[in-house]
Amino acid sequence: MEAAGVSNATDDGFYEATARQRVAALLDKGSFHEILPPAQRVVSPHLKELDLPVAFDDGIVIGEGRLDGRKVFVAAQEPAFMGGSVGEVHGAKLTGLLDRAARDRPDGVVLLLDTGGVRLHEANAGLIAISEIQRAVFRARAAAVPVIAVSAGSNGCFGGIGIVARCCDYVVMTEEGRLSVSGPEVIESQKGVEEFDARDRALVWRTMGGKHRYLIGEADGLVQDSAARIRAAVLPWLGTPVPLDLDSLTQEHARLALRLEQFGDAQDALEIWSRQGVKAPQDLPGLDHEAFMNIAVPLRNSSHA
Amino acid sequence: MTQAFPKKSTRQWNTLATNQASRLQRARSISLNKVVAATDTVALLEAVLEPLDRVCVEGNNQKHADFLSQCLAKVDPARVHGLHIVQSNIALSAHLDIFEKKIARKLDFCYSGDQGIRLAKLVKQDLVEIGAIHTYLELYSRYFVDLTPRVSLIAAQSADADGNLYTGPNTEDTPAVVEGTAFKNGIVIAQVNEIVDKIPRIDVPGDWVSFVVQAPKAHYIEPIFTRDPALITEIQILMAMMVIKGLYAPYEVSRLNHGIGFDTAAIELILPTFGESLGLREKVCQYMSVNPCPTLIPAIESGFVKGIHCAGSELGMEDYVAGRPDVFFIGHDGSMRSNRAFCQLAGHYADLFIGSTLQIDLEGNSSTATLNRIAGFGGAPNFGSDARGRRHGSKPWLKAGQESARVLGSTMPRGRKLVVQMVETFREKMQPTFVERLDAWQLMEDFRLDLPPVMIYGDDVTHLVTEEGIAHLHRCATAREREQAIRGVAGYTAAGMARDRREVENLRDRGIIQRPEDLGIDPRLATRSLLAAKSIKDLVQWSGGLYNPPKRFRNW
Amino acid sequence: MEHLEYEFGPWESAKTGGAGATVIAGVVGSGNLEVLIEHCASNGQMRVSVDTSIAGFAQTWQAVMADFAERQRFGNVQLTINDAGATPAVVSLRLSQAAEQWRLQA
Amino acid sequence: MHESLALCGKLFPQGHDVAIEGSLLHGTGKTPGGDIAVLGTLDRAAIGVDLASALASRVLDIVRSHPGRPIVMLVDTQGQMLSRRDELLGNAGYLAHLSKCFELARQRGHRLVSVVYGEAVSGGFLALGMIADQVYALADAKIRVMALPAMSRITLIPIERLEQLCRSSPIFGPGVVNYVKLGALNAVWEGDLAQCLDKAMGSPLEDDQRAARGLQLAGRMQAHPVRQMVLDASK
Repeated sequence: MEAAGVSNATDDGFYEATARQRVAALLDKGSFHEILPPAQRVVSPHLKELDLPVAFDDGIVIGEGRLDGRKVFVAAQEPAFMGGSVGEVHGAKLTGLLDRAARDRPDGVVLLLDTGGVRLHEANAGLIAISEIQRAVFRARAAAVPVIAVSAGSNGCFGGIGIVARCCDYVVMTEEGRLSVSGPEVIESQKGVEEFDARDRALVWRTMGGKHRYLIGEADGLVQDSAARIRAAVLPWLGTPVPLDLDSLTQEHARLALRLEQFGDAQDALEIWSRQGVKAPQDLPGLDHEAFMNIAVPLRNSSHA
Repeated sequence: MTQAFPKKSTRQWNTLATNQASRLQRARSISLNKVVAATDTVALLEAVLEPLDRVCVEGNNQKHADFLSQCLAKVDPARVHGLHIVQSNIALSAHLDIFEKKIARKLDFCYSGDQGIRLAKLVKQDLVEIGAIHTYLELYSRYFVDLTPRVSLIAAQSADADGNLYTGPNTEDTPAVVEGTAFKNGIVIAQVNEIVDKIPRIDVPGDWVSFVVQAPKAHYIEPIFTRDPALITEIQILMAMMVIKGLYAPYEVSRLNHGIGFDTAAIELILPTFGESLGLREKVCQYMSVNPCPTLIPAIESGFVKGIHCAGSELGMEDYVAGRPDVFFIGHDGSMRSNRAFCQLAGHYADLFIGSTLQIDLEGNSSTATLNRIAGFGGAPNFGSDARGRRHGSKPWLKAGQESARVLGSTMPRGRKLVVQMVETFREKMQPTFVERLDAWQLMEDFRLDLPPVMIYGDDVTHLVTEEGIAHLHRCATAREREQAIRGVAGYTAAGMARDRREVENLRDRGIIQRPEDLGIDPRLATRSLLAAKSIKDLVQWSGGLYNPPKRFRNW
Repeated sequence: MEHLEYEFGPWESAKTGGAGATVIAGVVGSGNLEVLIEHCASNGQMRVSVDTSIAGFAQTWQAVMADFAERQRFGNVQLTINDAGATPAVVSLRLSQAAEQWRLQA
Repeated sequence: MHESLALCGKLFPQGHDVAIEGSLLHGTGKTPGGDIAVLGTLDRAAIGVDLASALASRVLDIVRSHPGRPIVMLVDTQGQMLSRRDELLGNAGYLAHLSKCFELARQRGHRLVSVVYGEAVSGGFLALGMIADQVYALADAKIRVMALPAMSRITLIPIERLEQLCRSSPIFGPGVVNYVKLGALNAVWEGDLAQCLDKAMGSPLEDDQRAARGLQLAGRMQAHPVRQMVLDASK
């Protein structure tokens, strides 16, 4: 029955799962070993000072585990704790994990991102932490450890972490995931509702949601919201680092320049999709995953090859 | 004694008709046709309105005569003043601007929602004189008694040149308003989104309508009944499980009305999962009087809900409703026909009402009143009260009646409506739901109302459902027992902690209080995985793509 | 923030996991909380330590925790709670989820 | 003369050919130690897809044409471009690409030094400035994540409280002094800027030492030890 399909498809999804549930669902059963677990109480001193609740893990779960038997390091941001935002401790845990990966060389590091970016309550420390994470991503990559970013959560992946995600080897998203630097609310509050109506969520998603990001080449994979599918998307990338060298960056530069040339004057995603050759762009957001991929994959292959 | 009959009446019996004629005559200087230009609307209103007129500005839950309302606020107070406003909803700022400008003076209404705080201020400043705060059915009734409008400003989707109106799926209050006005020689002015050669169906015949204005912008519609399943909590799911297993199943509740909130949405969303597992399909929840709430889609699709009559529509549900004509009431044009008066009546005579509230006292009286705000009632009091005029039998009605009669010692067999209040013991920010004294009392004093604004009276309530359990209040023999039954499900609120523990255990032994475990429900199994739809997107999928949610609810 | 501490018991030591066994349930999000359960040497007491964002509900917490303690009777155990405004309904649910996990570790 | 070019004059008294192209600044400066590539932004530039792409293009040119030549970033940015169009096109990808190009340069032996001479704000500073091995700021430069009033609005912390916290902790408030204490700036440059640059060019190249410096200066006490604890954790 159609009905059963509906609920099963989202049963093991990431969208509304906690960080711990996501890690457990991603990794081989029972294989996760947490680093700095809650009992160690490595919490934010700044939130305490502001008289705000702290979390035992400062909103990020990090550790080692196995994915289909292969050794991986994992970090998962907790969406409910301060919007998954990056504070000093939170950031240092992630930086440490990436440096540990650069040293121990697992088959990959998987970052389950779900964040608005800098934790404003720790403003400067948060921003610097993100810069440190970015540098640590590059160190892991230099050690040939692939870093894989996943954006499938309700907060999306915003601010500096949006930039960090695109510094990784691979990005995989779900349709519900979002990836951007500035969030719609920030743009609206600074530039006005005419520039970006943050309440128009259809506009938000076709501007920064998974489908659009996949179509224009900002995401390497697009999967349905299910732990099994995210796992399946990540698996082939383990042990397969993307070179970060002059050739690869020259190619990336050409792709990005071409995107500006082709779509730089487009007013809306619908216009971009139409120029990409989508026949009924207005229908794309409503298409189910399979129908969307049937259209998107051939287009992507021809335009980002 | 002999009665002296007058030989022949010398009195004039058609003053209303003559007055109507002179109003129409004055309007001829503005327009010779029924169709009036939008730019002439203020002049039209000044021509047809007279000081002290009773006026209805159609404001429903969904559809608003917003353009006409704004025009009314622009008339010259020297010409038009002291109006007596008789309308169900005070929802737009223009609805209150006319009081500030002294165009209007007196107000009889039902519900004020977001404008409640401003309304309270205007009352304090003596700019609004409140006649009474009604329920919907009361106010509609008074249109046919002593509050008949002289002029009604209504809203419709489209009109033809003869003034025939198509309301679209949001017919809502229109029939009641127009019927009262048109058949008492009043003036009916309709704002429409478009004027067409042929309207899809006639909801209001043209000869009941005096004037038609095409508004510059389509009338405002608010999606107020859309509840995003993503926001439903485990506690709400736990309570929904108790309602289904502890009330719907044993009473076999088939005809009912759901309030509009996340609590009842949780019930709707676990019918296809939890309800199905209990084998309740085709046994419970078959006929409802409620707006087409998107959270009902899975229950309809999975075969629980068979028939729904609606007070109004809901934005985005138009195609879905049109695609399920066996379930909804549909015009020959394919779109829904709603009618708030009939829906309220249908709900009044249903077997069960369930809804949520903000405060409950120890007699079981409940109120959604908040200090410094005059919010009014809307439809809940008529849904949530025993229909004492009811005579036909049904299993739940007779069972509840029997249970009540037993404690009252009455020998006359009689039924009773199930009236259920479903609340968490604390609301957000640790506001207790159970209180010794309702804020409604304070509100009565502050605004010198006739009565505390109680939404549902305690003696109408048969059941309370909280996360702690179900209290079968109608089975309590004494006031003292009833109070302990209420305290017994009031959790850790001060009212709950002041319970007599032994007495509460005693009530539990008698089944008057039931805990989740008494119903065979493990609270830890109350998870979101029970929801047939966990997101708006899931609802779209259930609807086969027919539900088109407003943009603000999307995440794709 | 308000800091609260309670002790209940004494009861027999909970037979579960190793010395380092811990359980975490819930998250610190609006209207929610996280609770950490650990062993501790407390002469059979169940120790409870709460940091809550809504001050003024010490009595309510006392009642909720006393009911929980009486139901579970975990001796030599420390419960630490970071609360972001959870209602007693949510507190009780999270605690019972944590207690269930704690038993499963046995 | 534009302040950015005046700055180049002070940094490179032996001469430079730095030129302005829109919001972008590029060229070469002469120093006793050899030529230095100069790349930067001006007039509080907001960095969007176009500017990021243009900057990246220059970095790749330097890597191709002048292997190992040090790069000095002159930073004046109000942050990433806040626009729907730039996000539509994927500003994250463009800013990341710019970062990757700098990273490539670093890996191929180019020393990266940045000098904040105007403003440096959030996402813009991340992609241009903080990516360097050494980051300096002029004393009157302005560095921040967000202005205090906006921060107060979003965090719901009263501004008086934020101001009070700023006095006791470098975490909250804007300013170059705070960023030095937090370890994010190597130093504030004053006086003879050519000398400052010369000194920077002569200092040993080391890996990311910001967290360690933050600890040393008691500005950021957690970042370094927490990272270390993660590295030291047993398996």
